[in-house]
Amino acid sequence: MDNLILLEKFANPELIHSLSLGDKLVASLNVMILGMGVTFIALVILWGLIVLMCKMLKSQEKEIKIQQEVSVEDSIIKDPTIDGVENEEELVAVITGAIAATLRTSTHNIVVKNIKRITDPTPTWARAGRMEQMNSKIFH
Amino acid sequence: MDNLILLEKFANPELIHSLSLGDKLVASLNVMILGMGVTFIALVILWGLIVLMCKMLKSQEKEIKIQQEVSVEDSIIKDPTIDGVENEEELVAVITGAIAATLRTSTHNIVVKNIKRITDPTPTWARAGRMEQMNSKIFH
Amino acid sequence: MDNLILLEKFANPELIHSLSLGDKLVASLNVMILGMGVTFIALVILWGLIVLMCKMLKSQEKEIKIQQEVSVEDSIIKDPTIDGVENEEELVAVITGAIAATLRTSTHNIVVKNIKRITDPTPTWARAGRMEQMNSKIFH
Amino acid sequence: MMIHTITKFLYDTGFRGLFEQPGNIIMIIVSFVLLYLAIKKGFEPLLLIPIAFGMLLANLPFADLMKPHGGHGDPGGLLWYFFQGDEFGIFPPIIFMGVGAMTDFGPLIANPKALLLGAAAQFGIFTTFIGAILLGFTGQEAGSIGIIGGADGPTAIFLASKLAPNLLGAIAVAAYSYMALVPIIQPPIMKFLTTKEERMIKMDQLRTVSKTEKIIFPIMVTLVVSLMLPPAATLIGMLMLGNLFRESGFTKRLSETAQNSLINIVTIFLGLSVGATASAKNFLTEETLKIVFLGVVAFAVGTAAGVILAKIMNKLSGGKINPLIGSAGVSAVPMAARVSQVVGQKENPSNFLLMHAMGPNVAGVIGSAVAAGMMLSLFG
Amino acid sequence: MMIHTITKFLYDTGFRGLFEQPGNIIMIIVSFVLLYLAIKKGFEPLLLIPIAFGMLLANLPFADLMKPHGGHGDPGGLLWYFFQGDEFGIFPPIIFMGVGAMTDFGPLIANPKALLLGAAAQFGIFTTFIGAILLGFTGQEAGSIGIIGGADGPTAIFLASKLAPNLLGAIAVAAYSYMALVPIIQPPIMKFLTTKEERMIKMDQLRTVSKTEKIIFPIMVTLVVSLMLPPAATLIGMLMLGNLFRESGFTKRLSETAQNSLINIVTIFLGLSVGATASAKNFLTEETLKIVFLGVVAFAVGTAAGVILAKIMNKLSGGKINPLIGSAGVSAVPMAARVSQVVGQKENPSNFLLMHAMGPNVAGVIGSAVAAGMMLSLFG
Amino acid sequence: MMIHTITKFLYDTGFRGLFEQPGNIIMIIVSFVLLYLAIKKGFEPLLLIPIAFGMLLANLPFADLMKPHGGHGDPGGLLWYFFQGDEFGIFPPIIFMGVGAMTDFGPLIANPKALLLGAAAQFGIFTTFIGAILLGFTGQEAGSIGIIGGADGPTAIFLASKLAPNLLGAIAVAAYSYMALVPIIQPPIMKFLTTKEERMIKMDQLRTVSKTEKIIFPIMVTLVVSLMLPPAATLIGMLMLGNLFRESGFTKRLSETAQNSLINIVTIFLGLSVGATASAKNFLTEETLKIVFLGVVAFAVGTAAGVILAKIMNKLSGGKINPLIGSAGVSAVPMAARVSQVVGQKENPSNFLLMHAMGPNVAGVIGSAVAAGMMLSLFG
Ligand code: NA
Ligand code: NA
Ligand code: NA
Repeated sequence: MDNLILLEKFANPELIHSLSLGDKLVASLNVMILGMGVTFIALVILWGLIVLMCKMLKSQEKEIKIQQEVSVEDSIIKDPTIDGVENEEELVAVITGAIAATLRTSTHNIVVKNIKRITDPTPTWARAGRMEQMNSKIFH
Repeated sequence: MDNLILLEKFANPELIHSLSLGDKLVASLNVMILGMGVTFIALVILWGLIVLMCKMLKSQEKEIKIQQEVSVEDSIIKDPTIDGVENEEELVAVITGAIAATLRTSTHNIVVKNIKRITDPTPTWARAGRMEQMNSKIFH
Repeated sequence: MDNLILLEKFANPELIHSLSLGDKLVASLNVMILGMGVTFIALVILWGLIVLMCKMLKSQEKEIKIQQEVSVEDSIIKDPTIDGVENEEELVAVITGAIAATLRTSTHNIVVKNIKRITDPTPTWARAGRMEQMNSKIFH
Repeated sequence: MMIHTITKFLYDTGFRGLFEQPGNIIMIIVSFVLLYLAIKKGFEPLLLIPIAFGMLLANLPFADLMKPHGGHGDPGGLLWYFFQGDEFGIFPPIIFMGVGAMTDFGPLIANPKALLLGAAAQFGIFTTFIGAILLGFTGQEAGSIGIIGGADGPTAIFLASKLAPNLLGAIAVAAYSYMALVPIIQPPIMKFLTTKEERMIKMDQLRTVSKTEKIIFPIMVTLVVSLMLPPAATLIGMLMLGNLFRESGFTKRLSETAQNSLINIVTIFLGLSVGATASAKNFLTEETLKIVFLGVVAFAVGTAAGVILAKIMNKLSGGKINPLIGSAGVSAVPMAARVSQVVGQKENPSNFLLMHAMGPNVAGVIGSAVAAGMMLSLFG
Repeated sequence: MMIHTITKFLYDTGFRGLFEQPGNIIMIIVSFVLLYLAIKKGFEPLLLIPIAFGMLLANLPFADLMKPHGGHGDPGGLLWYFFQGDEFGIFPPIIFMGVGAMTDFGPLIANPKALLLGAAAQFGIFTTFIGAILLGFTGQEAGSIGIIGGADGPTAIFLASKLAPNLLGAIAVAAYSYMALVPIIQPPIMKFLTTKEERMIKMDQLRTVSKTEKIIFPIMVTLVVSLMLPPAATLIGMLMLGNLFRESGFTKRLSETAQNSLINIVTIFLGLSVGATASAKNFLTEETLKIVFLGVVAFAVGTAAGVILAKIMNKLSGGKINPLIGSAGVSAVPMAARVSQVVGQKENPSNFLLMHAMGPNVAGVIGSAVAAGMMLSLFG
Repeated sequence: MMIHTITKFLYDTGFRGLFEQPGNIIMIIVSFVLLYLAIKKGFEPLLLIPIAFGMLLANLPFADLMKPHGGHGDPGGLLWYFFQGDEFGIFPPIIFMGVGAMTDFGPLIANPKALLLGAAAQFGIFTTFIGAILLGFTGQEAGSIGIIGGADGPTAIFLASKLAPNLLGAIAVAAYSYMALVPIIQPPIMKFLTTKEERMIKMDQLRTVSKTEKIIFPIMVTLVVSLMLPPAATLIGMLMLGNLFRESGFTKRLSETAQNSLINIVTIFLGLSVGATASAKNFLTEETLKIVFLGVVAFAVGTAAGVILAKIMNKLSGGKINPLIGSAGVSAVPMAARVSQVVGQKENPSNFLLMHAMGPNVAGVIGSAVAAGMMLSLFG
């Protein structure tokens, strides 16, 4: 029997019981070879692409790094929320350190996850509003 | 063509292509005038109502304030969960201050959001149960 | 009228209005007796089962306790996440104590709910990865 | 010409709708009153704010937020989609799961006699049922109205959506309003039925309950109640599943989701859509007035029945049970239990009844789910 | 023989699909460009990442993620199910509820004149509408395209799903892209239309707004806007419900869920499914180019109209209003307000316009919901 | 007369149902055993508690929790509504999105050779497939049973709902039970196939992976796998979308919702409804016993295949790869990787294989999604 016709019968729950045990075994082996083949090919292609990606990024790395830093700085100026994220992590680091010191344990073991800036629940402009009031005290 | 009939044709995706460019322009301008008109009228009405609300509240303000305070006190007695909210905020304020002092930064920048009373996850009575045990130590 | 037929008519929103007030009252009383009866029987059975459960557990208690401790220890060895939960609670207890001391309030009133181990957001292996780096410094 | 367009526009505004259907004006005012009660008086605001807002939105003329889905290309109103979760009986059991995850059945396991009080307080449900029949309601409607006395919002909504959808709005509003009024309705009844000596009784400290008992309990209740009364399986099963998430020790993340984001999401959708069923046609009727009247009867009778059984149990136990804990059997967790505490403490400031009242209180939740199952079994 | 099977397998891969429908390749590249803009340039990533990923998934040949539900036993594609939330108009109002829970209307209540600026900025919507008509779009399509100028993603998606589902993908992409470009589009227009003296105007401190005002405001807005324009009730109602959750003081848990887990869940489903409507057939058309062009016009005209009205108001008020706050009326909360702040501070480093610009900014949200209601009323 | 009513009531209780369908009693006992395993033994409790509880609820006689929706006025059972999310293939991809948001593919990107091991371990799937065919299952059923060896609950449920809904309950129970048994099933096989020297091999520190690589990776995998195997697009796409939310740096709130409230909600609904498919008729069959047997074969063969390929790779690389990491390719993240760590550390206490095993471990997730796509392509 032709392989395709066999697989077609095999894939039909009504017809599969008409196949002999030998036919079923042949079809099953087909499925296994095809299945393992496709799985290996797919993952090998991914392997190749990861290696390629790694090499391409490495060659451009220094250049990109500089660009990134510049663009991050730009966006910090444009969008305070980005630096918010950065600063929040710094803040957490500081607080983690403080509590860890109290407890005399390593900072690797605790994270003060939820000490947040006021900006987080309220929109950014709320913080800015408060900054305004604070700054106006300084300037006037 | 009568405006209403024109707008009706204009609003029908099957018929709109039968209109001349002039008719389309007239209809569009109609839409714009109507649209901007309604938008302005709606928001002007809101403006008026806000002003009205502000004035009415101001005239009643002192009276209401006193009433509010009384009713809040009542409900505190009746319902401990309400004061729970109040106290939680106070507690957060205290803790914020403490951590801020450690870090020598302004309390405006950090919020200890998640230091919670035990009451929060468990129903209120759980807290009361614990209070019972504590108090019974005092009374007996 | 037979009770079952009466209740059947009573339960039919089309036919109920054909019943006399007396019939309705009889049917209602039936519903009440049946309803309160079933409610009491159900809750009395639960009462009995709770008492039974309590007695059975008490008789096996010591035996089970020993078994439990052993099996917990086993699973600690097999699955670090379980001890993670235990330790996290310990850690929280320690931190609660520390903050409470600062604030001079009872530890019954505050819970530092969200001081978490690094393990919590990232899968366990991430922590292990970090441990690996730390330990490798020790061993090499 | 432009004038025609403007006239047509004015014709399409909701103001004309208000003139043509003045009932909507009254419904909007009712929604404002409910918002006032919820926000200023603290009446069960978590439910009454969404219910009142749904009522407001559904009664805005021509806004069509309850328009049924008309098939592909003809979508329904937003609140109609939310309402499907009520109509299909999906939302109330999910809320029950969250309630289960928030509930500690420990005080009930420590003192299982409290189950009797949780049963007795359901007497209000069936008394009210008779009252509703006598006032001309059908069996289906009377059953749904009676459940108001069960003092469990989700149970009342679950039953009303199945048996009397036309009364859903009025029943939900009555159920949550009276739950908010528990501290006002109950104390006079409790004082009237008890002596000063009874109110001063101090009860023994409850035993501690082991983790194993707390884990077996929800499974046992699900099995027993569902076998006795299959229609109660959905509500009881989900309540106990939530509790199992809470007690198992391994499913903290499911328990937290059940009692936070999931119950909140469902509360918003349920509240809005239940409120939206209160159209002028459904709500501004004599029936609503009757429901309001019957609801307070239900609460009062339930309270009294609980206190009276507690008095009897006190006699039989030789003075060890404070009858004030009987009123907590109506459920309304944890308010009714707090009322027992407050009334008891007034007589004797060193008396702490709260934990003892929590037993009947959570038993009342099981009791009213059983009663609801009974109504479904008879009238479903 | 095995070779036949392999040939058949290769025949079924998506690679053949890409050869047969090269439009899909272009769409996949478009999705990559959007991902790049979202991740590298920070263009509204919360929405554009799901939109772009939905676009990617829906354009993978033979993956059939937008296959309609074919009844029992023939399930549809995942993104098709998510899309029902857009088609039925369920998701955008839920997002609006979350936005309402995040928004403080205080600055608007303190300075209600700002409502005029929020109205003026909607001029961009109607100008663009005329432009779209002249470019050959139908009224339904032109209305949906115009709303891009309202600078509210959910409003644009809500309207496009109802009036012009075929343009949904392009409109959503344009709306969110231009919102991300607000800091680039607006400043030159603002500088061109104002003098240095105007930009240096310092505004008076805003009065504090009481809790009562903040509670009454959302109820009032819902009532007034919905009565004037019933089709706006769904969006405005849900926006204001979210705000009431925020301000009531009793519904913190509902407010937090509305602005966290619920809005996040809906954002994922909405973004994915809106992106998935951008098939090659719908997206790679002349219409999309026209929409991209009209979108920038809409933003520019809206900005200009806001600034010009603010200039007039400044004149009338005797120099007390900085015209830079007018541009914030397009909404794009809170970016447009921040742009006012930044441009103002460049002239005068001690000038803090942000809170003043928040008034027109949140008024712009109401304004564009009203304009959307108008479009629905005329073309729905 | 009252006696008739009581008789009728007793006739309606579930007890009669248990007598008439004693299979339900066995199913209830099975659910208790699963609850015991989940709670006392810690067998994947997050999934097995909902599954077992769903099984309990669905087998309560006359409770009808799986009754299909009968149209307006005839609502279905609660669990039937939840089941629609499985039947339409909505829930498993959402869980995959959450898994993606929790997964760090860094160790795989640092050592992409691990992909081979993730592929090899899928050998168990196809061996089991042949076994199932020989035991008389259809191709659809055999494919679904095989996927148990993929050690990914959501993948197994996704495939079984599409190809063999009648076996869904048994497959889900087997998949999660064996995942819980990984620490017991794998070590003897690993020790049998490796020498002491091999087990003691220390591997080089992995390089650090840049943020850019982590962002490109999910997009690349989605594109490549979906083009090769379109039916895998839904699972792989959602897995990688979740991962992109995690890595993009801008979508922290979407990532957190995907891995917390959203995945928890879906886990509850999915678990309950999958368990509810295990009716006595579906579950108490010879097929279930065969599935239980085939499942353990699948795990064992997959483990062995991974270890053997790792041994070969070790030979080819000149002794740099510890073969113990091969077993992690079956996925069961992160348990299988931890098993590699534990077995390795027993030979050499200073050996830390965990990070090295995470590569094959997450590769195994991709591998079994590919295998599932293959089954859908052949039998869908
Ligand atoms: Na009750
Ligand atoms: Na706007
Ligand atoms: Na796998």
